[in-house]
Amino acid sequence: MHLPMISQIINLLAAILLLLSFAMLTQRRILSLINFFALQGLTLTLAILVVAYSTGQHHLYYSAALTFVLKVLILPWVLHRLIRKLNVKWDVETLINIPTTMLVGIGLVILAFNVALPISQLAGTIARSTLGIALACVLLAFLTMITRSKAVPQVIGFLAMENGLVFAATSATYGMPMVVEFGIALDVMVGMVILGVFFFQIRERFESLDIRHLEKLTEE
Amino acid sequence: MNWQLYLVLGTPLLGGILLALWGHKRWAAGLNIAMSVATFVAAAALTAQIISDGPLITANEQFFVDSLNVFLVALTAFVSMTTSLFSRPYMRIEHALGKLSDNRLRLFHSMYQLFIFTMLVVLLTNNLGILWVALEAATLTTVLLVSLYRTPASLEAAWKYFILCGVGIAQALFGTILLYSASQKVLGAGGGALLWTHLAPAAGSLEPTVMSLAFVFLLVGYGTKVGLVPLHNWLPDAHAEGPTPVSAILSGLLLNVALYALLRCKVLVDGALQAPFASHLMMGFGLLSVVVAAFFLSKQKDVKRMFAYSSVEHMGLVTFAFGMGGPIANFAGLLHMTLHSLTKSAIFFAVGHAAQKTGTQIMDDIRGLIKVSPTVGWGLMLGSIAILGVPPFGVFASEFLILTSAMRQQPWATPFLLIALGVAFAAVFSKVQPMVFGETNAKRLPHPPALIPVFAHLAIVLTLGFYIPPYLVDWYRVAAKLIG
Amino acid sequence: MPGALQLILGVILLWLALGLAGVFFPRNLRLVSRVLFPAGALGALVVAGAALNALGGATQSLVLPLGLPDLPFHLRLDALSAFFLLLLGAVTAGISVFAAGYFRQGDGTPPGLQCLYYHVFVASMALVLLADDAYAFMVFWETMALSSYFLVTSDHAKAEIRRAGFLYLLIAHVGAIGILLCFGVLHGSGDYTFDTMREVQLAPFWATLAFVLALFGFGAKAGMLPLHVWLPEAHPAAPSPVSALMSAVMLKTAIYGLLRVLFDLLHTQVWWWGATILVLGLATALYGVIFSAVQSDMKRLLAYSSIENIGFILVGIGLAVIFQAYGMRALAALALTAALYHSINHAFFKSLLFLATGSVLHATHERALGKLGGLIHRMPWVAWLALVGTLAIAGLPPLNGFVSEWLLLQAFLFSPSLPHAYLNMLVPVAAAAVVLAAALAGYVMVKFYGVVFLGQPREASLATARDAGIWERAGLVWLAAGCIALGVAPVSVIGVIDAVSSQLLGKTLGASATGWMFLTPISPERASYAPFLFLVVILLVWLLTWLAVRQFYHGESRRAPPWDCGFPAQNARMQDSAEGFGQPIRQVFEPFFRMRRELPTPFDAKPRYRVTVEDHLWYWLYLPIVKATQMITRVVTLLQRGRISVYLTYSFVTLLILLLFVR
Amino acid sequence: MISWPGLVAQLTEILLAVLLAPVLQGWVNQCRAWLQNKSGPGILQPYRTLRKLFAKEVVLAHTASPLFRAAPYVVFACMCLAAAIVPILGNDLPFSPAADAIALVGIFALARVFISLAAMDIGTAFGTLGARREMMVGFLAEPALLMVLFNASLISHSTSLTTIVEHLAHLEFVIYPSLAFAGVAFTMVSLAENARIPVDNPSTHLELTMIHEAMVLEYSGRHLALIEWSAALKLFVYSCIGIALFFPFGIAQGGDAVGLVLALPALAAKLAVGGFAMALIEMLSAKMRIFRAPEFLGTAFLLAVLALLIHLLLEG
Repeated sequence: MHLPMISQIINLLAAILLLLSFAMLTQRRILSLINFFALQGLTLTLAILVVAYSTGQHHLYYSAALTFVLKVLILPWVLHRLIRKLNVKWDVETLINIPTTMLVGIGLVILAFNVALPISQLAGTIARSTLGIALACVLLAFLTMITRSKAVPQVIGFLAMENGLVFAATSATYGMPMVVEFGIALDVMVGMVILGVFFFQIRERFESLDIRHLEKLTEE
Repeated sequence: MNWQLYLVLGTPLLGGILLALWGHKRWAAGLNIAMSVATFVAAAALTAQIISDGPLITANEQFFVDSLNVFLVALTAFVSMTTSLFSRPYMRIEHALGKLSDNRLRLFHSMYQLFIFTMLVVLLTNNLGILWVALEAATLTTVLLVSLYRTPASLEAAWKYFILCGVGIAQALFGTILLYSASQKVLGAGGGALLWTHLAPAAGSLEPTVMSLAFVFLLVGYGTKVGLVPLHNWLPDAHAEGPTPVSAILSGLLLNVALYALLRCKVLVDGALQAPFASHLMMGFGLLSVVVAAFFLSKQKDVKRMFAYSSVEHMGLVTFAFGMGGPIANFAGLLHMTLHSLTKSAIFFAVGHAAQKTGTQIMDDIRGLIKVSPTVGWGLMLGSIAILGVPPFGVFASEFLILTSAMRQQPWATPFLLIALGVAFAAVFSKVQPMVFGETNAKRLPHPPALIPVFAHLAIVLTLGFYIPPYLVDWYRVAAKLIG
Repeated sequence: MPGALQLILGVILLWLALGLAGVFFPRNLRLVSRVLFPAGALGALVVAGAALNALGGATQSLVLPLGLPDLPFHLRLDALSAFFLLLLGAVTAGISVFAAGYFRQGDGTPPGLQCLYYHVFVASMALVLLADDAYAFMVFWETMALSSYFLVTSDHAKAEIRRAGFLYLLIAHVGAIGILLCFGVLHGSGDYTFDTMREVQLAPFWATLAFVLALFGFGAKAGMLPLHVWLPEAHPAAPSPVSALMSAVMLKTAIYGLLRVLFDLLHTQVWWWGATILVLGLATALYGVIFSAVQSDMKRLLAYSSIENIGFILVGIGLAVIFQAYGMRALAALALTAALYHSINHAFFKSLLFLATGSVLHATHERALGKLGGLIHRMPWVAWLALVGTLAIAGLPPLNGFVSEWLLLQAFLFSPSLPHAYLNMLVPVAAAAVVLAAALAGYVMVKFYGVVFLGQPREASLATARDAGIWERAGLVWLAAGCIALGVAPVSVIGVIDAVSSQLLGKTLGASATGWMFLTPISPERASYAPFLFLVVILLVWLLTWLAVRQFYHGESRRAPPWDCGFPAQNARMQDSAEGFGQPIRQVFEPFFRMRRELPTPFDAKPRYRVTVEDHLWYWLYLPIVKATQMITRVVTLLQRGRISVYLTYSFVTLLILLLFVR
Repeated sequence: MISWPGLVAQLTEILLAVLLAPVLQGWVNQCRAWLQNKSGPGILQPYRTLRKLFAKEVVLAHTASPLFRAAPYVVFACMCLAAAIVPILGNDLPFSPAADAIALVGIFALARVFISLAAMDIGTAFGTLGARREMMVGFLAEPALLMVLFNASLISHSTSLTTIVEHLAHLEFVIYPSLAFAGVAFTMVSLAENARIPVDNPSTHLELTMIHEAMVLEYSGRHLALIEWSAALKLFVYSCIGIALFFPFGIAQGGDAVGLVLALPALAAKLAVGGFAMALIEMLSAKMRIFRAPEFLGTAFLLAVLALLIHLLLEG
């Protein structure tokens, strides 16, 4: 009797995730972008926990913890420090204007749902119906990366994509094997460090983090 | 107890750690070479063992070696060894020219070893998830290598490389997840469902729709790293702006490794769908890459950029071959992978020295190499001739097989191939000829160039054009059968 | 006693060894010129001999332990390849001897390397003729192109020579890809040996495709219109022995390949294939001869005349295909014989002339016809031997050039018996065109010989010209003797060729009904020709007249300055120049050329006249291709604009499209 | 295969040709003189010229090479050879298998090339000028001539002249339109080949217009004599070819002596008529500019090809 209840909760969380992705897609200010990212991580953690509790998949607790530590604590903190060091608090102007972006995003969501439909019917997990949302999150994050013209927001979009992937893993397969989870987490960590280094180098070379300076290598 | 395997994986890891500590010492380059040689010896031993007692599964099924990946392991180990031989004088000259500080040298050496390590993991692991992780790690290490000079251009290249490949490989992860979800229903939950050795036999019972969807993501993901048009944009930048040894192993090895990952997935998808879905996609992308890259070639000014595009072209050719499938085409594809990585790395060695002699990578400023240093000039000339598929070099052998089987299986594709190969020939050769022949403007160098690698590679390529040793043949045959 | 095939293979190894020896002593001229090249010439003679006695015998074949897995190199020596090997050996012998005296120490490629390229070139040509599977054929074919490329660019300091080499290798490579695809069609689903290809029965569409690809590929190598542009660039650029080798033998390997595919691998002939070859051949012949008439560089002139002769050979092949398609085997044999005969003739006189230009080049350092002249006084040996070649290539009896043209015309005269109305109408016109081209060849050759060797030296520097050395003379003599022998004893030559036509067509040309002296192709009352008698009578009459004149009249003569028409200030520069000699052709065939003239005005202080004659095809065919490529490139390079968001969009869109495609 | 009467016929024929050739030339000049209301020099004038020239000493230019001195003999030999294979009196010529119609054209080409080379040998402006023009005429005239011969040989299925003549002679009388075309073409060609008006003017010495004279400008003495003689011989042979192709009646078939004897007056009559016709043509037409010559000969070439096509269409 409580299974539908559970799945309702999961669906709710999924909906929140999707909403957050949209928020990030349309968000202008870096600081709130980072906050939204942290929030997304939190929601993700909750979702994983619920799934873990409802299905008694123990390794999901670990991945939940991993997600929490990485996506809610460390990365936001690192990002905050970075932008303080690089003092890039200013607004982020997008390459395409917001309404257009949103329309495209809605189109993406529709596509994602349609694509995911057959799979979620096949998948045996309780959270199967949310796979479409996970795909939608990934695609929206992709769109975010495309539309941002500064380095930091682009990276945040990249991390949001990771979130979407983790959620997909949870909803479709109760998470990947542990060793893989750790591997992914490690990659994300290292990637973050390298990116941090990069930010500083790019800043010192170009006096800015605007990646429109990074358009010299062409065939013209 | 199979020490060879652990040795193959352990040596570069250890090398990475050691060189991270002492990579700036005078003898660091020597250590780098020593480690690479040790890796190659271990790989040779592993190969011998596989040839003698067949496939090997170990470390509670986490590692799996069959003839498909062992030949790539051997190739990787070999090319990384020769590249380390080449990078010693090259990097010393760069250091002498003041392009690199000690720290950068350290970074280079340790990352070089780690990069080799990650690629070997990709090749040897049995777990598709780990495969993904290792490939991502390979990206990260090479990002640091590409941005080694810290020049604006190199930073830009590294940044694009990072973002594009990161995003691409994220798609691959999604594909892996879908694959996992499909395999779980068959193999049940738990680690087993991502192990190749479990998946391959059960491929037939995997859910077709999920698998086709998964392959789309995997193709976009790993295809980005293979450099298939239109996902190739990172490739020329990264090749042109990184140090030459890195360019050599990037196009000589990394592309192969990514293609290997794609191949493993293709086998599963083919098994699941019983339809040439994956084949058609790969043929399409391969052909597109060949044609587009060929036209890119003729516009190049930077020599390393040009040969980067030629890598795109050849990877497209190989992808096309695997897409066609069948014993001959697969055989040709594997052969072409081998020959391409040997030839292309040899070319990059020669190009590196040429660029150092003339102090530029702009082709219009490189003239008459054959006058000032015949070895470099001939290396470049013969390498280009080889990569353009002119006999008696071996690249022709694989192109011969690919084209002739295409003529029978996919005749519609041959006009495109004809045009593309013609255009590519005209483009590359018209650029290389004046670089090698004619009047010169090159100068002497502080250190003598290392040319053993160049001519060793070219000699092997030449030999393979006339004679492919039987064990290599059986080896390719088995591998071709594995790909199906 | 090893078979002929083993013997030839041995010689090929010898050649490769000589080449390597050259590499180890790159600058040792004595070794190269006194040991290596003469040894190579001996080897060539051995090849010729072995091929000659293999012609009668059965086909031999051999499998080398080299090559692809389950496709080792197959070699086969049958009548066709034996004939072309005979050609190769006989001509190469002369050229190598000449080369022994030719190569000098220069700032270009050192003689040792030249020796390597040269012998690799010869060896690969021989192997092309022996190859019996597609892979071996392609490998040797491209090796041939590559080595000759390095020979052509041996003086690579000059930009135009690099350009010529590039153009040559490019067209050769594209053609090779065409041939490769042709084999791809032919091999059906079996393996790549020619034996299996002979078995395969192709559907008409595939057969036609194979034919088109073969014609494209081999035509590109042979210099067939419109793929001829590389030839007049590459041949002059190369050192003269190499020009001779390329023109005499390499072009023939293309002919060999065409014959091999048409008559051996494809069993069916379609009449319009023959018509296509015929028309292309005619166009090539006329084009070549007209252009060679207006050249003012002696080696370019000869190169264009090579194009013309290839045209003749193609015409013969085309006729043979047509006849074979209608089952008239005897006539097909006649046409094929004409083609093969002309191949070997062209090999001899063209190499003779190219080598002669080489000697002139060494003696005068001058290639422009406008600066030569009067060399018959300075270099009698070269001049008189070149005269033989000139008369032969002009198609004059009793030398060899005439025999093949005679046979070709005979073949044309039989064409009315064809059961196809259009062909009947086409063929007389074709015959007329052939005759016109032949007559023009006479014009060209008079120009060549007269301007180079006769008249007065146009430059003072020519006074110091020295005659060729002993090695060069020996080579020239050998080739000139070949021209005469081929011209005087056609019956025995055709006896040799019959082996080929019996292999390819299953029918031989009854060379002579009435003894070795009379050449009577089909039947004595139909047509007959006895060059030997011919020669004898001319010499006899000559002798008699001379004796008679001496008998009845005094033989006095005195020397005086030539008649100056009352204008004493004449000098050697006032002789008719090469451009002047070509002027009637320029006038008559104006539309063929793309001409630019610079005429002096009456008021010029230093009046000068310049005319440049260019090829329309270059502008109508090649430049458009280049432009198209550039345009596509411009479009394609828009992909790489440097903006990362755009790149991301590419992969994004790709993903979405694929997803939609899967749904 | 060699029959004695045949051999006799052969030898008499050659001798006849060599000896009678100047008469024809003289006859043509005489006719022209008459037509111009002049009293001509008499038909034996060519012999006197030849005797005079043989008697004179040879003046060679300093720059003359052996080729220059050899050329007249070669040309003369070529013409004798041509005379030997063309059936003049009878068609049983043991030598005729040595060369057929195509070879005949080859012989003329050989002569032409040698005379042109000799002309270029001295290295004066006029020699080369003449050689150039001669070769231009040649490369247009040869194909036309060969086409005419092809036409005949297509009718008689053979290229050997004797067979052609035999076949044509035994033909019951039918109209061959193709032969008519060929005849016109042949006439034009032979005018050009023999340096006649309208292409060339044998009696001019105005350098800008002359072809043949320009080439032989440097010759003198016996060499010039031989060249003149071979020119006459050439004219004779051409006339005989025309007769053999278009009016073969009266030429002795087989080796019968009677036929040979009867053939002689027939030949004389035909030659007389032909010579007069040639003189008449020369009278009525004017010398054309040198660059009209290609058009003239091109027309001849066209007519010949047309004749072939007509033959294939109507008579094939």
